[in-house]
This record gives sequence, C-alpha cells and structure tokens, in this order.
Amino acid sequence: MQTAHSANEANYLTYKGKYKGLLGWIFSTDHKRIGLLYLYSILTMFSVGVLLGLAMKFELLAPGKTIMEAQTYNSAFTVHGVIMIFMVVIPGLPAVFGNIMLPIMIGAKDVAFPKLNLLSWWLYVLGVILVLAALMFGSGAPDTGWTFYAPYSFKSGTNLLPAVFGAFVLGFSSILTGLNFLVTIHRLRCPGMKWTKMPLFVWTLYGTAWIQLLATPVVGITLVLVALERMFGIGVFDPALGGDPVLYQHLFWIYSHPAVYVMILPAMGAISEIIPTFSQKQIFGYKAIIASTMAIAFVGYLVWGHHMFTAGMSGTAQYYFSLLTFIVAIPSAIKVFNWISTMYKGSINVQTPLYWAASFVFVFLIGGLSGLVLGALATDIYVHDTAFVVAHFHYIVFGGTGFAFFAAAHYWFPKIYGRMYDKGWANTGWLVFFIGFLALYTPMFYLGMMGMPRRYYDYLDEFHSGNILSTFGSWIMVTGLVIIVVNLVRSARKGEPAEMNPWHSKTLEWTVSSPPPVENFDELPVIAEDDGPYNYK
Amino acid sequence: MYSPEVTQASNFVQGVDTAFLVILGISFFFLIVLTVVMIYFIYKYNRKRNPVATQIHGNTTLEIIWTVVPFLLTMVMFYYGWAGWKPMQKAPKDSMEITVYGRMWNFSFEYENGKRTDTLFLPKDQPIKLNLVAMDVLHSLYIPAFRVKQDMVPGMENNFMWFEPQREGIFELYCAEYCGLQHSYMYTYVKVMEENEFTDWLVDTTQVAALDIESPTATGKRIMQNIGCFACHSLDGSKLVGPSFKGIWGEEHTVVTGKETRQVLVDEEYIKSSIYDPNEDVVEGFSKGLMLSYRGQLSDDDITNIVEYLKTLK
Amino acid sequence: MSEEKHHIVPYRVYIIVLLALLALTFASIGITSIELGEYTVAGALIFACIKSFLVLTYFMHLKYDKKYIRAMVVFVFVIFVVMIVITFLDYLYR
Amino acid sequence: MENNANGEHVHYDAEASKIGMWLFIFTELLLFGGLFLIYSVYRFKNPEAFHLAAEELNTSIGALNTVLLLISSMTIAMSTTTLLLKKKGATLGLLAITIIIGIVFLVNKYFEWGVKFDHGIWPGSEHLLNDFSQGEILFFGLYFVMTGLHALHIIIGLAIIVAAIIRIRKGTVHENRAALLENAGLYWHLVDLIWIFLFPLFYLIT
Ligand code: HEA
Ligand code: HEA
Ligand code: HEC
Ligand code: CUA
Ligand SMILES: [Cu+2]
Repeated sequence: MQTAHSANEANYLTYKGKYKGLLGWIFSTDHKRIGLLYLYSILTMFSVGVLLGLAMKFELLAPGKTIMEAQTYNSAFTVHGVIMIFMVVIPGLPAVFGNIMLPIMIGAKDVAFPKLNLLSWWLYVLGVILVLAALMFGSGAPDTGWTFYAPYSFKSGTNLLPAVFGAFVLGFSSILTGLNFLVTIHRLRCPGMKWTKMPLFVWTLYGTAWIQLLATPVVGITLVLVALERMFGIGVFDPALGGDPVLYQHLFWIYSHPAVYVMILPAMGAISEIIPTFSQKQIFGYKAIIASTMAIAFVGYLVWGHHMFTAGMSGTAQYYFSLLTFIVAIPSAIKVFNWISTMYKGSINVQTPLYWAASFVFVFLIGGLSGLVLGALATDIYVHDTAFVVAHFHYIVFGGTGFAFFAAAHYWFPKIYGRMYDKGWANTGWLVFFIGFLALYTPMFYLGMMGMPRRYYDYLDEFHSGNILSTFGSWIMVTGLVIIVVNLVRSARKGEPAEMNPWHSKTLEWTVSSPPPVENFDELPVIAEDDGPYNYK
Repeated sequence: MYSPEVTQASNFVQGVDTAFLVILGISFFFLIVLTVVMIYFIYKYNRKRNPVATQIHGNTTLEIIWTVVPFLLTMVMFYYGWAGWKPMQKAPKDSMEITVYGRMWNFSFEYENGKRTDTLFLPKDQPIKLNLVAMDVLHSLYIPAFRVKQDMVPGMENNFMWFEPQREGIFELYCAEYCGLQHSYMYTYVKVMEENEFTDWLVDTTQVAALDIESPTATGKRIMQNIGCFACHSLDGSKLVGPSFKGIWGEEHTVVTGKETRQVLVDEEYIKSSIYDPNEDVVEGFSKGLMLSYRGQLSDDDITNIVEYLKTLK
Repeated sequence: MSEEKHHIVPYRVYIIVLLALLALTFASIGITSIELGEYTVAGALIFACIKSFLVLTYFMHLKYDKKYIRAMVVFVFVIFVVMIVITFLDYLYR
Repeated sequence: MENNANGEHVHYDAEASKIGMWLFIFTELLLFGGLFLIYSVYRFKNPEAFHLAAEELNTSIGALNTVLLLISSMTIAMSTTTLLLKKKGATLGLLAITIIIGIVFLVNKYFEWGVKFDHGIWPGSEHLLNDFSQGEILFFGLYFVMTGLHALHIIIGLAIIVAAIIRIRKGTVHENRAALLENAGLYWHLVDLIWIFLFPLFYLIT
C-alpha cells in the first residue's frame, strides 16, 4: 500500500509477512493494520452515507417532489441512519484509533486476541455486505427508519431481513472488539502502568467496551425477534397477536441509548488527549474525568426511556426517565469544564487538531444542551420526532463524534503514516467544514421549534426558507470534507516525513518511531513511579 | 409554532413555553460563557504570549462546585419540564370525548353523536379528550399550536390525549411518528370555533338530511373521503399503494388467494370482501397486510353506497 | 504468567453441590405444585436463584477465582435486574 | 500471529482467556436477558393465559432435562479436576458422558417439540392463531424462541467440548494449559444456568 518509505527498519506499513500485497493486509492480525482496514472500510461506508444525506437535503430543497419519490426518500433516511450509526460512528473511533493506538498507549505488543480482532473486522465486512444486499436485491431497500419500530417493520414490503441480520452481525463485531479491548486493558498493561496512569483515551475505551459488551446483545436479540416475527409470526411484538409495540421500543432503546455513549465516549477520550498535548500542560482533574467516564457509561444504561416520552409509557416511567436523563448530563458537563480549565495557563500551540478540538467543544455544547431540551418532559412532548431532534443528534453525533474523529485523525496522522500533512490546507478545510456544519444543522433547530416533523418527504410552504439554508449548508460542508480528505490522502503518500513526536506529547505512542515498528516496542516500556501520561514539566 | 398569532392556543402553551424559556436561558448562558472563556484562553495563553505552561493538576473545590451547580440547575430544568407536563396526564371529567382513528395515511374523527369527519372541529374553551385508536401501525397525533403530541399505538388501551383549545382559528395537525410511504402527507387541520357555532355544526341536520336525499353515489364518495380510502387508491388510474378505482366495476382482476392465483369479477360481493377481509384475496402486484379490515367501521349500508359510487368510475 | 496455580476442587465438593442442586430442583417442583397463588412465581424464582448461585460459585469456580471476576458477575446481574425494574416502572403503573 | 516479525507464538495467558470467556458469557446472559425481560412483561400482562398455556407443557420431560443438565454440569466440572490431576483417561470419559447427556437432552427436546407440532402448535400455526388467546400465543412464541435458542447453545457447547476432547487427545490441552477445557466448562455451565431459569418459568408456574 505504502510505496516509498525511507525508514531503514521495517515498520508496520512496509512489513512483508506470509502474504503479499492486499492479502498481507486482510489476513494481517497486526492491530495497526486492522485499524487501517477499519479506517478504509468505514470511510467507504461513510461516503455512501454522506451521499445519501446530500440526496435527502437536495430533495428537501423545495416542497413537493424535487429529485426522488417518497419511497426512495424513506429508504434513503433508513439506509443513511443504519450506515451512519451501525457502520460509521459506533465502530468509528474505537475500531480505528482504538485498534491502532490502544496497545501502544498501554505499552503492549498487540491486543489480547489478535485473531479475534481480525475476525471482528471480517464480521464487520460481512455485516456491511448483508446490508448492502438488502439494498440491491429483492423487493427494495428497507424503509422503516433506523429504529425498525414494530409493527411497521413487520408490515413493510421491503427487503428487511438481510438488513436486520446485517445489523445483528455488525453488533456481534462490535461486541468482539469490546471484549478484546477489555481483556487487553486488564492483562496487557506494561509494568508500572497502573490504572491511574492510563491515558484517558484508554479509559474511555474501557468504559465504551463495557457498554458494547452489555448493551449490544439486547438489541441483537430484539432484531432476531423482528426477523422471526417476519418469518414465522411468533407474535412477540405484533399487536394483532397480543404483542406490545412499546415493549419493542424499550428493548431497542435499552441498547441504542447506551450506544450513543459508545459513540461519544471515545470521542471525549481523544479530546482529552489533544487538549493537554497542545496546551503542554497536565490535564485538569484527571480522576474527575475518569469518574465521569465511568459514570456516563453506567448511568447511560438507565435513561433509555427518554426516547419514548410520547410512546404511551406510564407517567411514573416518564417522570423517572426524565430525572435520570438530567443526571447523565452532569458528567458530560464535568468533562467540558475540565477541558477548558486545562487550557488555563497553558502554553497553547494552535494547530489543526486543536482547531478541531475547540470546535468539538463548541458543537458538543450545542448538541448536549439541546439534549436537555429533549430530556425535559414538557418540551420533549413538543419537539419529539421533529427536526429539532434531527438537529440535536447531528450536532452531537456528527458534531461530537465526527469532529473528534477529524481531530484524532489530524493528531495521530503523523504517527500512523509517518508523514506530515499540509497544515494550511488542513486549516482551510476545517474552516469551510465548520461553517457548512453550522449552516446545515442550525436551521433544523428552528424548523423543529416551528413544528416540522422528521422523516418528512414533503413539507408545507411555511418551512421552506429554513430548508433552503440547510441545503446550502450541506453543499458548503461537503466542499470542506473534500478539501480535508484530499489533503490527507495526498499527504499520506507525499507529505514531509514526520518526526517521532511532532506535538511533544507524553503518551507512549509518541515514544516509538513514526510509523510504529511491527512489534511496537523492542522491549516493553516500564513506567516509573513519577511518570504519567500527562507529566509535562 | 412560535409565531405570536398562535400563542395561547391551548391551556398547555404556557407551561411548555415557560419550560422552553428556562432551559434555553440556562443553555445559552453556558454556551456563551464557556465558548468565550475557551477562546479567551486560547488567545491569552497562546504559545507566543505564554511560552511556559504552569502545571496545575486539578482542584477539588472547583470539581465539587461544577458538579453541584449544574446538578441544581438540571433539577430546576427538570422541575419546569415536569410542571408543564403534569397537567397533560389526566383529562378532566367533563371533557368532550372524540375518538380518533389513525390509519395509513389519514386521520378520522368520530364525535359522540356518531358524526365522522376528516378535519378536527372543536369548540373553544371546552376540555377535549381524544381517544386514540391506531388501526394498523404506529402514528402520532401532533398539534404544534397546542403543544401536544401522543403516539397512537395499535392495541393499546387507554390511549388518549387531552387539551382545551383557547383560541379560534385553524391549526395544523400532523402525524409525527413514521408510518410508511405517505407519512409526510398524513396531516390535516384543526378548526376551533365558538361554542355555539360548534354546537350548530355538530347537530347540523341539514347535512344529514342532505345525505338521505342525495344519491347513494355521493354518499359513497363522502364516506370514502372521510375514512380515507383515497390515501391509497386513486381515481385517475395511477397506481398508489393500492390499485386504482378507475373503471374497477365489472373488470376481471387477478388475485392471489392463499397460494393460488385466480381470476375474479369485481362485483358487489368481491368489493365487500375486499373491504371486510382485504387480505383474503390480494390483488396481484400489491402487498398483503397494507389494507386492513374495515369491519366494525363501515356498515353494510355504507358499503352499498360505496359500491354505487365505484360503479360510476368509468 | 504461564505457571498459574490452579485450585484443584475435590470431587466431593462437586458431588455435594450436585446433590444440593437436585434436591432444590425437586423442592421447587414440589412447592409449585401446591397452590400458592402469586407466590408460586416468587418461590420458583428464589429456588432458581439459589441454584444459579451454587452453579456460579462452585461449578464455575467463582469461589476460587480472583475477586474482580466475582465483582464483574455481580455487576452484570445488577445491571440486568435494574433493567427489569426500570421497565416495570412503565408496566406497573400503566 | 503469522505476521509477527519474530514468529513467536502468543504467550499463553490462562487468565486472559478466562476473562475473555467470562465477558463472552456476560453478553450471552444479556442476550437471554432481553428475552427474560420480554417474558416477564408479557407474563405480567397475561397472568391467566400464561398459567393456562404452561399446563400444555410436560413437566416430567422438563424435570428430566433439568436433572440431566445438572448432572452433565457436574461431569464437566469434574473433568477439569481430573485433567489437573493428570488423569487423561478419566477426563476424556467424563467429557464423553457430558456429550452423551447433551445429546439426550436434545433428543428429549426434539420429542417435546414434536408433540407440540402434532397438536398443531407452532409459531403462526392455524390452530394457535384461531383457538388460543393472545396471551397463549405469546407464551408459545416465547417458548419456542427461548428453548430453541437454548438448544442452539447446547449445540455450540457440544462443539466446544468436542474441540476440547480433540485437543486433549492431541496433547495440546494438558494440566499446564487447561484454559480451553475450563472455558468449555464455563460455557456449558452457562447453558445450565439459563435452563435453571427457563425450567421454572415455562414448566413449573402453572
Ligand atoms: C453521540 C451521541 C449522543 C449523545 C452523546 C447524546 C447526548 C444526550 N442526549 Fe441525545 N440523541 C442521540 C445521540 C446522542 N445524544 C441520537 C442519535 C438521538 C435520536 C435517535 C432517533 O430518534 O433517531 C438522540 C435523541 C435524544 C432524545 C430523544 C428525543 C426524542 O426523540 O424526543 C433525548 C431526550 O432526552 C436526548 C437527550 C440527550 C441528553 C440529555 C444527552 C446528554 O448526554 C448531553 C450532555 C451534555 C451536555 C449537557 C453539554 C455539556 C454541559 C455543560 C457545558 C454544562 C452545563 C450543563 C448543565 C447546567 C447541565 N437525546
Ligand atoms: C454519524 C451519524 C450521521 C452523520 C455523519 C450524518 C450526516 C448527514 N446527515 Fe444524517 N442522520 C443520521 C446520522 C447521521 N447523519 C441518523 C441516525 C438519522 C436518522 C435516520 C432515521 O430517521 O431513521 C439521520 C437523518 C438525517 C436526515 C433526516 C431525515 C428526515 O427525518 O427526514 C437528514 C436530512 O437532511 C440528514 C442529513 C444528513 C446530511 C446532509 C449528512 C452529511 O451529508 C453531512 C456530510 C458529512 C460530512 C461532510 C463529514 C462528517 C464527518 C464525520 C462524521 C467523521 C467521519 C468519521 C469516521 C470516518 C469514523 N440526516
Ligand atoms: C393503507 C392503504 C389502503 C387503504 C387506506 C385502503 N386500501 Fe384498499 N387496498 C389496498 C391495497 C394495498 C390493496 C391491494 C391488496 C389487497 O387486495 O389486499 C387494496 C385493495 C382494495 C380493493 C380491491 C381492488 C381491486 O382492484 O381488486 C378494494 C375494492 C379496496 N381496496 C377498497 C378500499 C376501500 C373502500 C377503502 C376505504 C374504506 C380502502 N380500500 C382503503 C390498500 C388500502
Ligand atoms: Cu401516520 Cu406517520
Ligand atoms: Cu438517548
């Protein structure tokens, strides 16, 4: 894959093993190569998702039919949601940067079960193929929304089975990644790497892995039941046979709410690495951030019902879920405060990753605070299932996870490829992207407050102006994306060779050469008593 | 919707809007302060101005403060959210009850005296309780101006919502839960009238009388409009979710019964069975399970009228 | 790390546990055949819980394993119970 | 590990594979956990119907299967002890017994389901849909899904045990490298654990 590389000893990119060429990648059990496999496959799926997003926005440019039929639109947001959630942001940071960096950051040579790691990627690919098969063959792409709500998901005439099954396989892949990380963190920390010396990114991966492990099987079995319902009519969620559609929603959100923390926790971890590095300063409140990570992971299990305030739950349950939703917001607040305090009296080196990190904090604030509007009972009744929710989760999923992903990509890029990107283009890309983002999603808050329901193919004239702005925003943003990606791809091949530690960071991955050698460390590192991941002197 | 003309359209507007203001107020405060502080730090402690960082490990007092203060604030927000929502839970005893049927993809409203409409007509200043009945899949009844929304769940008992309209006018009513192909067309209007105007409308016998003298054809068409057949069946030959009604009478249709395919003649009996047991004979090229039985909603007389109307569609 | 020391559980322990499990099984069949009304469910579940406790501690060696594994198992069961309790906040008060 | 430069095997870490197995068991527990959640909700909503439907099930077969699984759990637990005491023959014998019991369990299950099918009860069958109440339909839906999934786990468990037997005979699993056998044991106990709850919930609460 990598051609010209001047490093004299073999690094993981140039190393030649039993297999040659492409096979040397797709059969490699090296965690770094697997990480890159994930990166490329996730980016491929991501572009499909983006194209669908753009198509939807184009359709909404004007009321009535613009470019597609209602059926196409309904399939578009379903497939867009499934791809973005199950194939992009859930595996995103853990499977890409977690895989590449986690073992190095804790001073290990690989993850605990390298073969299982490769299997996870293969399962990911299998899941992707199954979902794509649902699009191309049979009776049309699924049109149920990514939530597969019963009973419509039994009624829809579209090709749902492979999609549901694909989502199940993707869930399994995610479970195996989580399991692998947990064992790795428990067993393979290098000597002296106590729990309280682990980098925060590793801590967030640890919390994330628990969620993946314990929440995913619930949605797994739920999806299996939907499939069985469609095949045999077992009646479990079918109101005609006595089933309760609301119970389906409970089970779905028991997983899918914790899943949103699977998306955001590693993102927060990446930000917790970047801010101290570019401030050249000890992270503020290391233990508080760890505690908040674990608190989010745990309390996140208890609040799923806030997606169901209008679903017909009992008043008691609504009261309770709303209350806990507010509790889960507090650890996130703690993190934000600690990040900002870390910058206080730092020596801030303003580089591309810091732009991304700072804009992450900004969009995460908007996304998170709008989550509070949704968590309150009275206001959620009003804006539930409107464009407001769509704005909330794009701000936080894609503003949060997406921005953190780009922050991490620009931060670790020199380590991963051993080359530096063009900083000017990287900053330009960020700026265009950021402006586009604001223009794309801010109007949706307004539209939601005006009462425009989501998943609407067509809308009344009164919502026109907001939608025009939003569609323009999508075009600006995609321009930014193209700049960023082109810059990174070019730099990965032709950029200046990068130093070992260009940002003067203190975590272990910066103590190995760029790109890292095959075995990561010749000799396992030993962490001294007064050493630590953020010990800037 | 937040335009000044429609404020106070129902008794819940006040509570919901207060919650909005409180939460948005706190949110904007934090958003602005934190963003400004962050940008200021990046500027002030820039490497050029501050070449050496001062190492600070943390501060327990601060940690406690910024745990407790947001906690208290969230409880305030929770309180307002709760206060605006609480009254929605229980309908007053003297509410006027209206049954709402939601099906793919239209609403119909049935009043206590049996009158059925496809638009919701309401008297001002009178508590209204809507009993929600979903015929096929989930729908959600959403009237933004009244700040109310409730999912309509098939098979659920005691599925209701209530409110008291407090302003005359015409408001939008949407289906807010995704329900398939024409979800975005599943909307209608609410018309709020003065009490006596409404009573006149409700007992308006001229319409009922007109029904009797009018031809069954016209009656059939009205019934079909009110109950929403045209969401799925067109009159002009175009294929929607179901087959078009154009020229349907007396045609030979290919249907699938169980596993076998056979030809049927569209006659009175076939139409009746198509309405009562739509999934017995499924027209070739269409999916089973979309059209659901109207047994209990349409009487035999209604169907006779529908048939008369269908006969005229050449 | 390869020379972990195993706790070798004597056969006797296994046999006693099996006998206890069988006894509990028959006891629970016995107790549910009496009409206890609502308590039947509770009774049967209590027996099942005791049985699973035995299986976990002895057959699955939790008693002899490191503490944190035990903590994890407890944590998982707690999460599961909490999940059920919360769901019932809906169904009990509907 | 083919790609590791020094070509050395991953070092053997029994603790790691044990945690790995436990974590896997946790996901399995929650997989069934979801079903138990559904069961408890529907039972709560349809107490009479569940009561009635449970009478259709044959408590004796259920009890027999419980006893079988418990015994097999003991035999596989003992096989670790024998392995550590270096009694390879006894280990293989105990594992063989476990497998036989597992198969007998499946045969019983086969007949039990067969009887239901003969009575015209299977998911979506005419008889079930026309002559039973909604609660009973739910009961049987859950019954088939949960016992079916459990049977699937028995089959997987059997496969793991067979793998352990092969490895023991080849000598790659021995007293110093017992992880595979221990994990097979853990998995088999999980299957037992789930049955311990399935049995009272479906057969006893009548
Ligand atoms: C990365 C994913 C992610 C994250 C992290 C969150 C975080 C939060 N979400 Fe979001 N959410 C989604 C992804 C996410 N969400 C998705 C995908 C949906 C839609 C699913 C669908 O229907 O398709 C959704 C929907 C959703 C709903 C349902 C809306 C509806 O359908 O009606 C609700 C309701 O409560 C909600 C609330 C919250 C809250 C309170 C948080 C909190 O965790 C946020 C906490 C953060 C902050 C609060 C900001 C930082 C705090 C401060 C700066 C201090 C000041 C704060 C205080 C004073 C408290 N979200
Ligand atoms: C991660 C999640 C994610 C992302 C990135 C996006 C990206 C986009 N989304 Fe999103 N969207 C969802 C998740 C996401 N969406 C979900 C869950 C739904 C609900 C579906 C449902 O209702 O069932 C939804 C629904 C949804 C709708 C609403 C449909 C409706 O209710 O009617 C619309 C409308 O225009 C829309 C538009 C867009 C556009 C224009 C983009 C994009 O084109 C924007 C372009 C993006 C970029 C230029 C780059 C972003 C970069 C990153 C995210 C980092 C990359 C990370 C890795 C590679 C790991 N989306
Ligand atoms: C949700 C969509 C939907 C609604 C609403 C609906 N139908 Fe249908 N209808 C269908 C579909 C799909 C078919 C074809 C499959 C079948 O026969 O069941 C169909 C078939 C029919 C047929 C047979 C047509 C033929 O060409 O043989 C008749 C007659 C009919 N419907 C009448 C009605 C009447 C009258 C109403 C209103 C009272 C109505 N339908 C409402 C979806 C709908
Ligand atoms: Cu009905 Cu959406
Ligand atoms: Cu949530």
